[in-house]
Amino acid sequence: MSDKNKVVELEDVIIKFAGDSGDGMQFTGNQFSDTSVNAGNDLATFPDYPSEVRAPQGTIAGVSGFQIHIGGKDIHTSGDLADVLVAMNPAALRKNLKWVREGGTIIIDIDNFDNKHYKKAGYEEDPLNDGTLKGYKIIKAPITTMTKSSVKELDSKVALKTKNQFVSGMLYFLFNRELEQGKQFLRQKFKNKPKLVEANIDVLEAGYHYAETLEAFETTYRIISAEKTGSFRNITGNVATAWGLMAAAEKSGRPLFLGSYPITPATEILQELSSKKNLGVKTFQAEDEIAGISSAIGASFAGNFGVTTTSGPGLSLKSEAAGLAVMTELPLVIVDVQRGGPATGLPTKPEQSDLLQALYGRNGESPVVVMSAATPGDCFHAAFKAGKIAMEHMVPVILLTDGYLANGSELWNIPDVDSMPNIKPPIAKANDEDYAPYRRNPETLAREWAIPGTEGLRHRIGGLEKEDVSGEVSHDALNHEIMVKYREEKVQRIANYIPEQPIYGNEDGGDVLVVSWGGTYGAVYTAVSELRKQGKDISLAHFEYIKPFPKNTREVLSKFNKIIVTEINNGQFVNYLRAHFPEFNYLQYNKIQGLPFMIYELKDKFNEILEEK
Amino acid sequence: MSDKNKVVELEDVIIKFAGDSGDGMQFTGNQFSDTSVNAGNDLATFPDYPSEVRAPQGTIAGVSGFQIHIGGKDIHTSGDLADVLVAMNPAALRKNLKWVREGGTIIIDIDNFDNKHYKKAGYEEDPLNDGTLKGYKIIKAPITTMTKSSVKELDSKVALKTKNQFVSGMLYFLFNRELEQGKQFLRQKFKNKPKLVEANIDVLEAGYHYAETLEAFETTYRIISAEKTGSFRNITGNVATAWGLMAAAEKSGRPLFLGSYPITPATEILQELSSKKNLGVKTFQAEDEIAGISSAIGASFAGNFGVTTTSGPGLSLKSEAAGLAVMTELPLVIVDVQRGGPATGLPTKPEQSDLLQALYGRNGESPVVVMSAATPGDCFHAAFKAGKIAMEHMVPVILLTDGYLANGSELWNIPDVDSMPNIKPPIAKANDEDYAPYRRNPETLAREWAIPGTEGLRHRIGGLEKEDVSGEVSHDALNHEIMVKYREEKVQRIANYIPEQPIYGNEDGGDVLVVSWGGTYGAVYTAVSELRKQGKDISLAHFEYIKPFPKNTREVLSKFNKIIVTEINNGQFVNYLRAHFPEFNYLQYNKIQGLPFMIYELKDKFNEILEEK
Amino acid sequence: MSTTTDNTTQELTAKDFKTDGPVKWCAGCGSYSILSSVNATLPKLGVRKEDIVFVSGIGCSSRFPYYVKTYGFHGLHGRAMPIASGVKLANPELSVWVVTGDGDSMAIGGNHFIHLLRRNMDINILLLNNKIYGLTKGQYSPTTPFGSKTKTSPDGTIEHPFKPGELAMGAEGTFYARTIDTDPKMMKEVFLEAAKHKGAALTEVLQNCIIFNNKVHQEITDKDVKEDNTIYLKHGEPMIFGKENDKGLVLDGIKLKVVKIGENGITKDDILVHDAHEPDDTLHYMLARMALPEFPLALGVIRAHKTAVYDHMLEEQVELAKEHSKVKKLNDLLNSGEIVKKG
Amino acid sequence: MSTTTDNTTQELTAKDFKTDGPVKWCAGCGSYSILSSVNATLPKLGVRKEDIVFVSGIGCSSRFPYYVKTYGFHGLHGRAMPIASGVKLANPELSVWVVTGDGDSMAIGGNHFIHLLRRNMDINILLLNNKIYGLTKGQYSPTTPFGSKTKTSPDGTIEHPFKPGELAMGAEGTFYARTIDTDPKMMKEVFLEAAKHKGAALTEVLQNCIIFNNKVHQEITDKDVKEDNTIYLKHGEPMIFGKENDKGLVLDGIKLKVVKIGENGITKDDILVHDAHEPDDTLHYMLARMALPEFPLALGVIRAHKTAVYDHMLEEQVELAKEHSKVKKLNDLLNSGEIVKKG
Ligand SMILES: Cc1ncc(C[n+]2csc(CCOP(=O)(O)OP(=O)(O)O)c2C)c(N)n1
Ligand SMILES: Cc1ncc(C[n+]2csc(CCOP(=O)(O)OP(=O)(O)O)c2C)c(N)n1
Ligand code: SF4
Ligand code: SF4
Ligand SMILES: [Mg+2]
Ligand SMILES: [Mg+2]
Repeated sequence: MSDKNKVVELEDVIIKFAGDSGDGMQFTGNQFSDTSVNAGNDLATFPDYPSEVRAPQGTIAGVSGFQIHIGGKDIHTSGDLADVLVAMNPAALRKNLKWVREGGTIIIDIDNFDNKHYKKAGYEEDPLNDGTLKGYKIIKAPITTMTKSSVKELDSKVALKTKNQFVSGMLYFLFNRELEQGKQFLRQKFKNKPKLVEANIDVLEAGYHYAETLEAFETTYRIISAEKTGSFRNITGNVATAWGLMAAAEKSGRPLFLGSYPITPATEILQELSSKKNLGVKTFQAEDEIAGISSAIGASFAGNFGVTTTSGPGLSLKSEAAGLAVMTELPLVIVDVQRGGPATGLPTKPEQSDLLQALYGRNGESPVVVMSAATPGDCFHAAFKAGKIAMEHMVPVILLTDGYLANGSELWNIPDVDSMPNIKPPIAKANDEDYAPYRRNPETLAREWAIPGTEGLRHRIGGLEKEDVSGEVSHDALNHEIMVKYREEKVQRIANYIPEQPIYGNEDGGDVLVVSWGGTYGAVYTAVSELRKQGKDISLAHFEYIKPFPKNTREVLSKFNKIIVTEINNGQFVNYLRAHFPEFNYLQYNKIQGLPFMIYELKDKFNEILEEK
Repeated sequence: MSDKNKVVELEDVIIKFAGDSGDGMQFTGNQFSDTSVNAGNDLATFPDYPSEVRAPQGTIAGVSGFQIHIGGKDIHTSGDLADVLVAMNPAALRKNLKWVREGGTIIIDIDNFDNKHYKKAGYEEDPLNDGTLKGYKIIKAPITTMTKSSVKELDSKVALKTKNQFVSGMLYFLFNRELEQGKQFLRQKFKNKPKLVEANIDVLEAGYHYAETLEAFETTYRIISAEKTGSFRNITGNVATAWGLMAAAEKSGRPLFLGSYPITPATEILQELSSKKNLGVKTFQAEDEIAGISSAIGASFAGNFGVTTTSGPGLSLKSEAAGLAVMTELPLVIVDVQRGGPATGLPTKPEQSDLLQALYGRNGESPVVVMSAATPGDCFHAAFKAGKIAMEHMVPVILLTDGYLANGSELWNIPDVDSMPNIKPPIAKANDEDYAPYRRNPETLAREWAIPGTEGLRHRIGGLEKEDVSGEVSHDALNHEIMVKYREEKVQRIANYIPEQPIYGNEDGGDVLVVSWGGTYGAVYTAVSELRKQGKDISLAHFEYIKPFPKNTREVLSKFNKIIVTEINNGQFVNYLRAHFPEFNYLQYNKIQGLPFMIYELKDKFNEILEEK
Repeated sequence: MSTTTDNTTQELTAKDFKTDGPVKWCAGCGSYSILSSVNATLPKLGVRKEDIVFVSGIGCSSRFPYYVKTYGFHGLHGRAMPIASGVKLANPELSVWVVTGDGDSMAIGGNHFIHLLRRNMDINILLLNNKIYGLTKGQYSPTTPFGSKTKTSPDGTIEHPFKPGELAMGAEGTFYARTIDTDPKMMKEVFLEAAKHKGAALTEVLQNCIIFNNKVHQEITDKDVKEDNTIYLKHGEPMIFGKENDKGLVLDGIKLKVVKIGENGITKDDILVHDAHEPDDTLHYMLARMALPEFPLALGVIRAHKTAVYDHMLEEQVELAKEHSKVKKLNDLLNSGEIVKKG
Repeated sequence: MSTTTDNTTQELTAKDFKTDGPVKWCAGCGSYSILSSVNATLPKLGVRKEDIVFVSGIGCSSRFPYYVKTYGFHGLHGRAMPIASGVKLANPELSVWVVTGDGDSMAIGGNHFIHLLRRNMDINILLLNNKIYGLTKGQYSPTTPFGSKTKTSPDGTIEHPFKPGELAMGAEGTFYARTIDTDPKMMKEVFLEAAKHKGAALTEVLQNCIIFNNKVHQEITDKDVKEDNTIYLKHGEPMIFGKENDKGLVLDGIKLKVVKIGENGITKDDILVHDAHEPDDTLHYMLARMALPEFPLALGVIRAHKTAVYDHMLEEQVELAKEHSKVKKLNDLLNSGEIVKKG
């Protein structure tokens, strides 16, 4: 490392890598994340890629991005505006410029900044000379040329695929990272391809040395490391969900069965679990979503922990069978990784618009438990809790995550599975002479789980209304009313087994209460906590449990002058609150753009409300 | 007619026919209905049959019933408690006794009242002698024996099938009906089977003469005829729905296409329309519900009036495709004939528990129009209006009826189709150079219907988010927000095209407002109007339009001291009202028994509320 | 099917599988005799009674699980097969039976049907084919004969019906048998063969719906024509049929032909011998498609080909993975790969 | 397909069907050449350009309608066929095309696929079979070869794949052709044949997914083996193939066999002649199932059998009913039957 340079310490930094789908920006992003974790930083990341597998090169639609937020303090989101943007071509620049903070650094591959590329990107003028970039620090690096010349021996197509390592090299220098870690990452990724390792390392070094000699980089940075203690790893929401489900299986002694059909952005959960046969996980890639959930219900009937994973359109298709799980009172977890709707909608964009479908999207009176996860790492805990509730209360649980959580990652404090709570499903005992399929635990109202293969418990269940206790098919009028109420009450009683709703901020109440749920947590929490640091009277109630509500919900809401409900949809949770706690007045802040909240947007809105009298 | 008997005039009478599934009670009920219509009575009927095709003979599960309410004044329901019960066997008696009014007449086939039949029916004692029937007037007729002896020439199996005509004959006498009308009905039904006609007529006459000579029938009755003027016919809700859809097709000039999959209690709509090819109706019995709705969407795209019909579980399956209709902004009517849920639930019982699914059961922000029908005959008008809205506003409409409306019938004032309003869909003009798939009418916000085959309008639509005006696929953030709001606003603006919410009773407000929707109308209206006759301060707002609300809804609700919302579910509409008009306090009255409201239950409840201070 | 044997179960009889409650099919429904044949077959499986599971969809036929005293699941319309797949994969030791109708399996459930067959899961499917929707009272089904007038086809259907056996083979099915509700002896023989088959075993049972489609099978059930109109195929036996046992099937090029033994010099030895185990299904496909009046309807086990079974392979993959992996508990996984310890 | 002809359309060219916007498949995707072959075929249909409708589901292949300048409907995953059915039944004059993938048509859409085929609606289906889920980035599909390692089958799939042609015939399909993205000439010939077929025409196009399943078809596309590994079947022509045009197919009992002309006394006349129009599909079924290494893969129109078409029959029933009924308007219906007039 050159010591003629000044090294500045940073609390945190936001870097966005952007280029064509083929430019390897996701790879570089992941490489930088890994290295940052090893360097002891806290971090959160978010990839942002086109919905086409490979959209046309050089166009806006084809830009693939990866944002990473690294720092020493608690990092809760992948960040609002980037401090550093890497733009491999004009389209990447054009698409992302509005997401770079004033005064930020922009590294461009100058080799791609020509009229041909401008046209593809939709630039009418040369953005380098028309004032577009005023106020930014522009670093024009001949990335393509330099890459090619560092790996002359390779054919030029292959050579171009290593361009991203030139970028990595530059950033390793800029942020005073150890180059060895980058190399290690490459050796790991291309385990069986020593030639690729070599070429990539050559380019990585070339980038590093180029930056070292570059005057623009006279200042380099060191990001302070996080103060957290424990064991950590970088984890995405989908992987965390998969592992949380496995934790529930392990702690219940019930093998995990996943019946699923691929759909963006939920597919990785299926992919992750399909490689976990070593831990006894069975996955079944079904012919469609209906078969996915139906097989999970069948597996639950047979004594497995049945799970199905999907996104909005798939949840629609699962509606009828979800009702069957309600009627048969079997454990089932349905994970819905929400994306933009309606219909096929915006398949790769996050949204929180499946809430009402999760609550109400089934025929008849059909109550299920609805929960949400707050951060990528929290997906693990939420999935575990969903499994615990499903199995202990014999009930379907819908867990809502979203595309932002699913693909985003954060530094995650690895829990010790041994010290997690056990899960104790109400399994019926062999030859219990008093066994009746719809006999209920008087506290939880859960029926027992009588597993095929068990002696003396042969019985039949199904989707027709059941007689109380005996479980025989019944069309009796009063029985139906009793059973409808039991099913609802069973869900409501789960409130006795979940924590009270916490308030972050003024627990005794105050002026403004922000209410949120699900994947907006990071942004909302950060906004509220920054305003609190400024002395504002603002607090946060972030809901993990949606149905049933935590027992103290009414009390929490009653303690504040103003309630503002923030959601990435057109106001679903707020209407649900209105229906159940109509005595309060709710303000709402909604964004329906297939994008997460920016912290600054939230702060602006909250300040507005704080100032209103 | 013997004139030694006294003839008493009746305002109305409720008769229930009940017997084994094979006893022909539905047939007799229909025969009596037809005759009553011809006699100038108003009427309403309701069949009530087991969910098994033929449940075991002689058992409670196997009882098939048919209730008919005939009268001179406006008849709004098939009635609470029967004045006359025909019970062909002990099971029929046991199942229906609680639905006979005190002092009512019970006609039994004494031939079936023996220990064998008692056992099957679950009677431990002989009900004829243990006091069970105290307070009723019992007529013990040897129906089986007499029938057999009137048609000795027939083999006994065939003979037994005519038993129901013996019953008919008795009732024709009891109610001073013209026997010729009953004969005419038989000639019509067994058009090509003269032998059957003859045998049935013999038995009908035998029953009539038996009654004539019977002492128990010293008093006979004449039901006064209705004061309505116009042309009338007896119509069930499902047939009325089918015809209403045809009316919308005829008035719009767009051929009717129905894509559907059979499901109780909606199947008759498909059956009825499949026989209407003479009027250009095309029906497609699809392989499942998803294909049913998808084909209807395809047909709408191609310029037909696309419709799909189903019940709750089928609506679940149609969720995803309903969202496609929202996104593509094509006309579509989805008829949901509600039944008891959740899951397969109570397939033959009515319930109003699909409301929330209709409103919210789709992924993403996915607004549709939701309407309901009030009476069997109103199904015609509701279906017509649903078609008009769907085609003029380019929007999917969910029309909620239920099993009670669907199978029930009433005397229906035949409308003149020529004087019904025209339907004017916004069809795009050939070679319109300014045509853009998502260009909207500034008033309605409806886009135009550009029908394949039209020159100069080739375009592509689909389920991905669309760019405003151009209709190109768009992942743009702000565009998505705009389009989400457009879709919602388009539905809300329909409020400008529907009537204001009427109040039956005190239009300027008062003490109690009863709120109801859908198929409970007859019972709720009757209860309210009877109380009003007693001078009670009670009014009714029965909602036909659920989304959007009629414009004056808030005003209507604000005019009363107390609001009570009555529904055949666990409180779905009331929660929807709470979410949208949280400023009011709502009481609720719910019944979840797979049964319609009884008028007396409602009156009791309303009186209770009227008395509360 | 699962081969779990248990010595204590050897004395099971049909009674052990009879439920107490009433059976709610119409008097005269063909399903009754199917039920008794199934109940008579179950004790012969050598499986503990608590290891048997019946799964169904919705339809008259799908009420079956209520009448068999085993574990049972009355699912959703069309979804018996994926529910059964979940049951089987969760616990491959169970003997899993699906009972379904022609609408349940081939209308709404058509996709699950072809996928279960191609996956070759070790599940027995009894398809009660009455060529009509019974429970909903008489609409045409995917197997209703072309041109039939039903409640939803007042002018006659315009759909070419599926032939379940043909569809099964098109979907890579490994076992297909056809039998009929009027022949309990054959049913029992065929059900047992199906149960023994390792893999997905489809048995089509022609069933009479006395109410909505009475006599749809009469050409093959009427006493006087039955023997001439059907052929009971048995593995290893010549394809001979007829009242006089004098008719047989031979190949004429790649078409089947009915011949009379003793005429035109034809002897018994010229008649085709049935090989249900042949992997190539061409002949099975032809046999399954034979139709009156030219041909007799084929009954019995038409195809029974052994090949890799989904649930066996899954178990093997799981076992292998467990054996070879160092990750034995979730804690191992959580702490493998890129980890940083701090503090 | 619809036969609407319109004299003004005779000069249409492929350009008339090219859309302006960018085509968003990966560079090197096999779909590009399929698109140009389709665009080159459309002008030959003799159909007005506004009378053509392309319908698709979801998948890379299903983006097709955006790139053909006709009326188009990009539907839901798996639902192209019922949407297209609605379009066709609403207006049988339209020429309706479905473009679908192996997942779209045979995973989630499997049921609609078999039903459309059996109903024999006059719709053209182009099934782009890349044997993988492309759009969702590389999970196995129902046609993925047994044992393949994909993102969701890290230990190899344990599913027996469907063969689209075999499944189509099991479902009573009347037209089946197979072709390949590397052969534009053959594609154009086959697409035109499919378009001309009255009834449901299934054309399987083997398509290369360069990103997630590259070279899955290489055994039949590689220049040096292509001619020995495929046979292009043409109606009325002998089944001859091979680099030297010296191999042929003959029947050996009811099995197919590859022979060499000139060897063992085999002459050209011994070779089977392809009859795509034969109603009995046994031989078509065998041809569709031929697989390497024993047999060449059959390409071209394998089956094209004319029989009753659903949409034609429906139109006929409607016309007949209109003609014979006295009820001409809804008012007539409302006032027929049991009516009472009062007042
Ligand atoms: C989702 C759904 N759609 C439709 C129905 C209505 N339904 C019940 S059974 C049935 C058809 C039954 O036919 P089949 O499977 O042949 O059985 P069968 O009664 O003839 O034995 C239908 C359409 C339903 N219960 N659920
Ligand atoms: C209801 C629903 N389920 C799942 C998906 C996700 N999905 C989109 S395309 C696809 C598979 C595509 O495979 P294929 O049809 O073979 O098309 P290809 O991309 O290979 O051309 C899947 C699973 C979806 N969009 N909608
Ligand atoms: S309707 Fe038909 S299939 Fe159903 S129980 Fe009755 S006879 Fe059997
Ligand atoms: S992913 Fe495969 S199928 Fe999809 S566009 Fe790319 S190459 Fe074509
Ligand atoms: Mg059937
Ligand atoms: Mg594919």
